[in-house]
Amino acid sequence: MGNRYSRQILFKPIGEAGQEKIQNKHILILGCGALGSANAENLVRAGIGKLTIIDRDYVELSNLQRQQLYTEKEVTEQLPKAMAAKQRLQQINSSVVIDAYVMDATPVTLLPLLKNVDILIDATDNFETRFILNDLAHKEQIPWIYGSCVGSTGMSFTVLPDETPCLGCLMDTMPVSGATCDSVGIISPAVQMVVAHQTAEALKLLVGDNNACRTKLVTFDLWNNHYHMMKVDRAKKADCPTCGENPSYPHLNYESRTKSEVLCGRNTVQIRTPQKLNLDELAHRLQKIAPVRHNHFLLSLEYESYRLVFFQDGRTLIHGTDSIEKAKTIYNQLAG
Amino acid sequence: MGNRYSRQILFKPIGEAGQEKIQNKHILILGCGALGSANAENLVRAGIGKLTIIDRDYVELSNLQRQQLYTEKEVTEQLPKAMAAKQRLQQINSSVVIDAYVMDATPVTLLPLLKNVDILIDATDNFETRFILNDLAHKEQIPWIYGSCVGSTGMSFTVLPDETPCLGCLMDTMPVSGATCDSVGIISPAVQMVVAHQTAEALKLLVGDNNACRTKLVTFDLWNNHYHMMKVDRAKKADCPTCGENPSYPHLNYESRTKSEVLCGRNTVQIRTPQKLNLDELAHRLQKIAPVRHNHFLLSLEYESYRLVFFQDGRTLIHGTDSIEKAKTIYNQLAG
Amino acid sequence: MIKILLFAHLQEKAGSDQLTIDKEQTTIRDLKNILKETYQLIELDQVMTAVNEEYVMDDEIAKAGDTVAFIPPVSGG
Amino acid sequence: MIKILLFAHLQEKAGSDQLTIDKEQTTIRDLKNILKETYQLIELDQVMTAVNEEYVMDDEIAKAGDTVAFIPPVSGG
Repeated sequence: MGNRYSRQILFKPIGEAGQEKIQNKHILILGCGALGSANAENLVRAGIGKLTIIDRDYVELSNLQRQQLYTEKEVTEQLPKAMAAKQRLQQINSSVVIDAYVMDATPVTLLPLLKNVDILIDATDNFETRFILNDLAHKEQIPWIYGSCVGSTGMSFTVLPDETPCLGCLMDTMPVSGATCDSVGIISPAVQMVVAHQTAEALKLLVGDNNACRTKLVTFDLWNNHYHMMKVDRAKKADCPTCGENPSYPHLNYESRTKSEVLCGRNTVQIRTPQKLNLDELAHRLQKIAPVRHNHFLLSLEYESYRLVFFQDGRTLIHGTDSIEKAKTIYNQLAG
Repeated sequence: MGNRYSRQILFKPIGEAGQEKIQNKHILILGCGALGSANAENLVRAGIGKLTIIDRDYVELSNLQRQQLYTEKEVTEQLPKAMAAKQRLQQINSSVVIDAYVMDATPVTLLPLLKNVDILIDATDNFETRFILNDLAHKEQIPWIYGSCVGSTGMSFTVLPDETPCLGCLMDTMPVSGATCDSVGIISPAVQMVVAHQTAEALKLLVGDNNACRTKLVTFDLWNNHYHMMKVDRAKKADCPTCGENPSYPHLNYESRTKSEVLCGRNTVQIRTPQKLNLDELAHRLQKIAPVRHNHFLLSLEYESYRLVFFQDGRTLIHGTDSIEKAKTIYNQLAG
Repeated sequence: MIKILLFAHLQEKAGSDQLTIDKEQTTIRDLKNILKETYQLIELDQVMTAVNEEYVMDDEIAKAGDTVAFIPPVSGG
Repeated sequence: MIKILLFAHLQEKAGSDQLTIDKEQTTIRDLKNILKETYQLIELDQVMTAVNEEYVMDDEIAKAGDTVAFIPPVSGG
């Protein structure tokens, strides 16, 4: 590819040797929303060897305001984000190997994908999944880069197993955060600011310049012109169940997780079945009830005041309710 | 477009009223390189009413590492950046009006485009053009947002005519900066960090929340984990020739500018003629000398060890030399 | 005087991104209790706290002249 | 002791992003001259200077305990 990476090679801390390392590394990004799509675009442009991307959702109109890889076309086609992202990423750089998964991230589904992964990037939108990531990263000894944003604010921290405190050290109890993008909104610069920090840290780790990694937790607010770096060395706990001396990885106990969940602030319930769905069969059955839209990855229809989206991997989103009971009733009426 | 901007409307400082303002405003972005393409994408996703983009260059392979809107296809097609950007931007948001210009930014070419422009965003790669922008912005009383980056560093400042110091107050003499992306390289997170600041400031100005604007000059270094905000109130000079009491706008005197120039660090000379080029006629003539590539906007060919790119607007780039004399000789041999 | 910085949604609740508390010294726990009462900042049970840009626990002490930042984890992505 | 922060390409030239100068007080102009001699930082003729995060001119003074940042404008985009 000739001089494709010339400006990156000119940057002294990377250089020819660093560029070769980048092209031989494998990063997994969990989530292809705002943080995920922008992180993926950066790494693919930088020439990462292999990228694994995972997302359970599909592209919606309200995503376009801040989710970089998607256009109106993917909204119309109701493409799953992981697939839409992969398409665009390969147009940007055809030499990167991209594995895309449309699925729910659980300890069980994630573990097999962590083989030979050099760095994990957090682009999830909830702390439940982040604590799973935190446990898995320490169990498998993989650095991971936390990032989150809401409104005009965001934060990031680089977690290096055996060196830094982990997410559990910093937040003893899992935050029940009321502040999600779906409740208080978000502007795209907050996304990019987090991503700039995450990609910079990823590049340092990729070229092996670990000493350059930021050891502080960074928080910012672009609307109020704040930028705050917090020293966290003292937060590391010797008895931490994730990164301490006798880890128990409490968030990997998948059995305790519910099979139905309300997606926070989205007026949506997700129902998960262990079996894959046969979308063709389902389409055949449901088109008698309501007009059905259908692509290779999902099937959607409007039913009463609800919208249902069935995914091949066994999940169904019921938009238009926060009630698990109501959602189950509708689900059983249609697919049960 | 229904709930397209719902997450931005949920953000309190914007809200329904702010969103309506955004959709009725006009921003001009000067440059469609790294800063320009990312700023443009943000504003188009945010639903800006009208966007004017200006760039004199075409998409090259070495751009893809950090210039957001472009893919391998536009490199192969040798599309001018302004045109390639417009194509992608309209796919992202078909309701934004986008005016794209493939041209050199000079006081003469810029002035007519500033009519009804609410904000100017600096995405140029040189201080010569920035000082022209600074003069024009003050003459026309338009806020402008300075941004620049190199390596893992960058800076930004929001210039409000009659309020803040201007670029000339901060830098008495035009910097002869040795540090360009072409000499010391650049990583994409440095770009995004500047863009995050520029877009956030643009959004504040768009919704009329000028009090929220950052009054400090921000500088950062992502690799070395620095972030610095500098108070600049005292830099404002009453006798500044741009923003002072008796402005003379020294950088608008176009006559003094050369018609040939070496593009800094790019091993390239640009020759500018006042007449437009007839590319069809030129193609006809030149194909006898060497194989010619030709699209609606430009024509390129290899000649000896040089590559020449002729633009419709009268400019020619001669890649492979830093010597104006050598470049003129070749130009005259072929097009003269 | 202890300077308080509020991040994310705490700002909206308190109506400002900066507060001052007129105290010679206090534990973080007591400081949080004062703010919970004065500004109904119940969210303070789930924040990270920095004194002069360094992570501290609830039983540590802030003194006059210190800057205390309360940083609620945000979850979006 | 005056603390010096160097940004962008000044770092590479000086071999560090932070320096200290053992002086009670000095004008910025003199400080630049010292650094130009010691570290060959000729670029200091074209930088913005901040003392304790505030823009200053060359004839202003930095004192022991101050932090002086030299910020060279970068041109890329």
